[in-house]
Amino acid sequence: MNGPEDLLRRLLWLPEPGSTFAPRIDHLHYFVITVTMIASLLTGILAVVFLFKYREKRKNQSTPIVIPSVRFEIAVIGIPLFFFLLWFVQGYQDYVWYTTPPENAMDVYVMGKKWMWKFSYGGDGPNAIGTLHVPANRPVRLLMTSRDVIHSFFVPDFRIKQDVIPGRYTETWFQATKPGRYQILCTQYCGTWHSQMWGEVVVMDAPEFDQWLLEQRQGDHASRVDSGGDDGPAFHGSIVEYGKQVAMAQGCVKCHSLDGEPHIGPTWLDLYNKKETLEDGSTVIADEAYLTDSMIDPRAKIVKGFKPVMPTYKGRLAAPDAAALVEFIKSLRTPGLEAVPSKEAIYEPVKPAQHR
Amino acid sequence: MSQSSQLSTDSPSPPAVNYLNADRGVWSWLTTIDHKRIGVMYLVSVLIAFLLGGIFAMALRLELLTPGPTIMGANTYNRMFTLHGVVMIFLFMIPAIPGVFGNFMLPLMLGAKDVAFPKLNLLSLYLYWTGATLALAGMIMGGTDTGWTLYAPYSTTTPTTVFPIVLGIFILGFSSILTGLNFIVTIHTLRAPGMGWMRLQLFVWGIYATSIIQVLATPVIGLTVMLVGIEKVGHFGFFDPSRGGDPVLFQHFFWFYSHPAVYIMVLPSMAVVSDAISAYTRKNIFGYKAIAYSSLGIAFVGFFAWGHHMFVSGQSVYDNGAFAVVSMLVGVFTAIKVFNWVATLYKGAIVISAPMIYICGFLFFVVFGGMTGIAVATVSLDVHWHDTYFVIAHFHFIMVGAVIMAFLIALHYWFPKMFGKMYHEGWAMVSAALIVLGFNATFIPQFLMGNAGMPRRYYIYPERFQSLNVASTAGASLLAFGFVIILIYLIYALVRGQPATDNPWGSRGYEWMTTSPPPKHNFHEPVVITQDSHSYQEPGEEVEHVVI
Amino acid sequence: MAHESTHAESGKAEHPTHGAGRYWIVWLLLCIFTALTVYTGHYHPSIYLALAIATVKATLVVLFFMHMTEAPGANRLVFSVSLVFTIVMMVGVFGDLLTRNPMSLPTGSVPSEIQNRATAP
Amino acid sequence: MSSSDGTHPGPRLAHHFDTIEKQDYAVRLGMWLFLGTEVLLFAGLFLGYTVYRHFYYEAFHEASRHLDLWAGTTNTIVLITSSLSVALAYHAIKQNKQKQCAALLIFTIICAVAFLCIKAIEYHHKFEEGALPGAFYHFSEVTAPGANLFYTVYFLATGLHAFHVIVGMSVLMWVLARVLKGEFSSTHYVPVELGGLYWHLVDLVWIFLFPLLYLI
Repeated sequence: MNGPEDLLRRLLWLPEPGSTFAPRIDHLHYFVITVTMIASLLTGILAVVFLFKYREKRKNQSTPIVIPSVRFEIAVIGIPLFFFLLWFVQGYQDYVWYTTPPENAMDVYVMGKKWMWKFSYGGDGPNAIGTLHVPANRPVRLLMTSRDVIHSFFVPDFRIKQDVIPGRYTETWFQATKPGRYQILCTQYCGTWHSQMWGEVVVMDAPEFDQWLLEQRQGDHASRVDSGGDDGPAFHGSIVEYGKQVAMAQGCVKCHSLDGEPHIGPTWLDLYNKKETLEDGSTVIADEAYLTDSMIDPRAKIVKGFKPVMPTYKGRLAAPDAAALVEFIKSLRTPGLEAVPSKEAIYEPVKPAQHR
Repeated sequence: MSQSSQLSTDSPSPPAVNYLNADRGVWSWLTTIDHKRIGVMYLVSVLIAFLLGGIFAMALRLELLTPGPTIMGANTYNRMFTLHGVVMIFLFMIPAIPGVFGNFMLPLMLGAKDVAFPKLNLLSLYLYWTGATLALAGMIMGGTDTGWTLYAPYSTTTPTTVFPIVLGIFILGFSSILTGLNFIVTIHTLRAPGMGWMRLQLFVWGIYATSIIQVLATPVIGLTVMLVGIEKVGHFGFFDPSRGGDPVLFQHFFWFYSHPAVYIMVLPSMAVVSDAISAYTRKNIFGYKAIAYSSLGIAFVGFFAWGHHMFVSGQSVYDNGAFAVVSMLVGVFTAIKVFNWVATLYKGAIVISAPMIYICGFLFFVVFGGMTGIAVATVSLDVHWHDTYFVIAHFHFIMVGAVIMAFLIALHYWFPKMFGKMYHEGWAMVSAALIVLGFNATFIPQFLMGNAGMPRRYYIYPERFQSLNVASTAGASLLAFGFVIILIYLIYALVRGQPATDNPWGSRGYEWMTTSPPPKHNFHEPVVITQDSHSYQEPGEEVEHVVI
Repeated sequence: MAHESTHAESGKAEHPTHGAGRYWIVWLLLCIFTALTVYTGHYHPSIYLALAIATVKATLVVLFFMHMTEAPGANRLVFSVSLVFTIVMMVGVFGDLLTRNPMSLPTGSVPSEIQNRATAP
Repeated sequence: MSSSDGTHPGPRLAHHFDTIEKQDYAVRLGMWLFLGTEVLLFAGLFLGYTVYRHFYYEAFHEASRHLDLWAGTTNTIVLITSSLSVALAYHAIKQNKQKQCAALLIFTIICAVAFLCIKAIEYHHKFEEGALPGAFYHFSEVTAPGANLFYTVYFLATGLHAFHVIVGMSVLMWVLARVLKGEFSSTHYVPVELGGLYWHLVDLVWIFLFPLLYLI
């Protein structure tokens, strides 16, 4: 860090830059804010100076007519326009850079829900609540969606922010520069504990991260780091593990087999994203919404060939339990399918040039 | 200061019969179709709304003194910031200047006896009261916690009472439309003989531009809030993602109104300053046409800029770019106005008075607030600042720094005309200084908070933001103190103030041609305009011309 | 009255009168266009064609039934400005939808424009 | 110039206007501004329609085929005809033919009632089928995602339009009552004209709603 810039950063209370994006926008930030301060102070001071210098000297004093010259008019329009457009061009370039994740970025799925952040690493990778582990100096792309209302994923140290919207995916990416712990905040108002929807990004050295990922994949569930955050339910093990516990405790597996055999209810194996034909002949995709709905209101959409015998679990399943169950069902895949990374989103880096 | 003492010497006795005492009794006020009385009733109503919103604001600032819970629970806090926003925006800001001073002054400035549709004008006031009552009923029924932005799907799924408040906003929208419609028609049809378009006072131009936005943008918010209400009650799925609805579409709808709505608030403020600055400097306004046309320019371009509220909402990258460029144009129009105001001060004969202190403050706030607006419209910077306190500070610089300053300028400038009494200039200057200082102390720390990353609408916040929050709360107390002083000396002036002359400021505004307070039908004799507005030369007087 | 506005603004007190026949012709045209749009819409549905016909019909109504041809400038301006802003609203929103990151569209939606890409995998 | 001294009663001049022409000009401008407001109100719904049609192209296409095209076409003709009759009523009053004007206004109001009846029958069908908005949707013939939204838009748009039909009808009834009282004449016909303008707007909205809902 060079001296004056660091001083300016401290004066402006900006956190230390923690990603490759941060210095880019910080430079523009300094430029814009300095010009803003100079311009507004000049205007203010000029007004006060005129106030005293040209104060009324005698009653009904006559005043000259001041007329703008062409040069003045050009300056009045040209100077602001020049600065504004300059900032726009610079800002838009950075923004396009920020919205174009590199091809080699590592993907992490992010799910926001009232009032916690969930992270999963795709495939058979670990899941985590509240804490996102990433390697330093490697690009990471976040594919984000929400379970309930709009949230917004904000890491002040990285200068990144992206709304997280139910029913669709949004993406953002970053490349952390230093190992450390950085706070995640939700910035889109989402209800009572919006102000507590915090999380943490843990940036590790790349080798350390690889080691961590390996450990996570190799079982030893007890040592997994699913920290629940301050307010999250205290899980031990991954969310899938937890879902399994819930399934056992609630007696789901008495009717739903896990091995593909139809029983009283449809099997859970490969159920996720399967196209089911309902009694009335219509079809439905067994996505998160359908699965969750079926726990709450099981008789609304009965799969063809099954009897409407399942009781409602409304009030008997807490929201995190239902979510864990869905995650558990999602994890039940036949080996052939398992090789395919779970892709809920259309997986395609966005290059502006590809669009019209 | 010097003004009021001078004036007492040559003050004639105020007219015996004026609009205030021509008819007596509460009923004569409630059924009046006199634009001046309607303006006064608006003044009382918006001041009550301002008081209410101000109390909410102070409660919020007190809550934020400490990082954890301080004086209220999370749910109370969430309801309170929603109500602060709804009350301040829909009940105070939007009707404030057009409703009060537009109603009162516009016909006077045109040399007309009333607005074009006086009954419609009264209806608009009643609709305002109905909407306000509904919104207040919503608060009493438990309030809503969606924020004034009412973002779906939160607003359609929250357990709180949304419906009365959205219905209230819908009805307030109607009130706003009728006011705007009335003003446009009035300006087109009721100009006195000799009053060409280029002789309109700049306040009239500002109100004209505002009215266009009111008429054309407000129906969209009406539809939007009704869709939210229907969705909340009837589950129609219009904005509900689980039924295929698009919550981002809600944001498009919402900001299509709510961005131009910012100009519904700001344009009248700029209009007030354009008028007052000319009066207090005893000088022709610099660049009349530029100021008039830039108002229309802002009104027009303001319709194309709504998407800059959605840079991180998942909106298309291209749309973001387009909306960003358009937002820069609004900045240019504002810059033109600012240059013109400062140039008007140059070589003037400035009366140092409370309104001039507000005007100096206003100039600083508009430039700083406006340019931080340009900063947040710079797409990449907005990624960091969006929904943080930086944005809060930015729009309070415009909403409080510009709109409330202008409201106070207007209140002081036109107080003698409206009520026929003079206020105490010394106390006015003290409170003006307090307010300008208190304002800076409140909101400059919030810019820094935003830089540090404190999100808006946070009940609990990380401890590192506490010092800035304490500073901001301290500033807010100063601000509140200033407002209390104003309230006291204005009430004192109403009761015991010196009688005002017809034109205590020596202004050349047409509204000063009648008595203070004006008679029931505005003018004693038919008005013929023979002079350009804002012209401080006597006919035939030779004055110096300066080119800059 | 304001000198400049006596002619421009005092309305149409003595605008040229025409017979009732004009209204009947417009009505006949409107009926023909309705039949046309029903026919094309039923057999070869195309939103662009339907909208084009609707626009023609609307123009007829505005110009002749609503006497826009005889209306003073301000009224024409008011109505056209409201149409301009309607278009602005559409363009702004569609600019977003058509160029938005496809995964940021609602689940289950198959936008006509990018249908091929979404169903490819 | 057209004061109340002639054989026909003239309009009242409000105290703040100088001439009747100016006052007429003002109310016409006010009406056009109000129509501009209405245009933007409906613009929001049209935007919602186009957005969801864009998202759920198939569903909208299929669902649109389940609307009753004949009812829609009939209603279009009814509204166009009522627009004609209201324009003719305006023409009649300008030529001082009060009776003809009243008859045409009555015909217009009958058309409005007919429109609402046909609409009610259509609504009734949709209720029976379960082709209802959002959460209430249980129509088995169109199951593509987004079909519920078609009916959401359908009910919102036609509902808002029907509301305007009712308002327009009430305005025309009020105008009719005044025509029957002999208040209007060739020198005083602005209220007939304004009522007509509002009615034409109602027609205008339907001209767009009809193809968008029934014919895509």
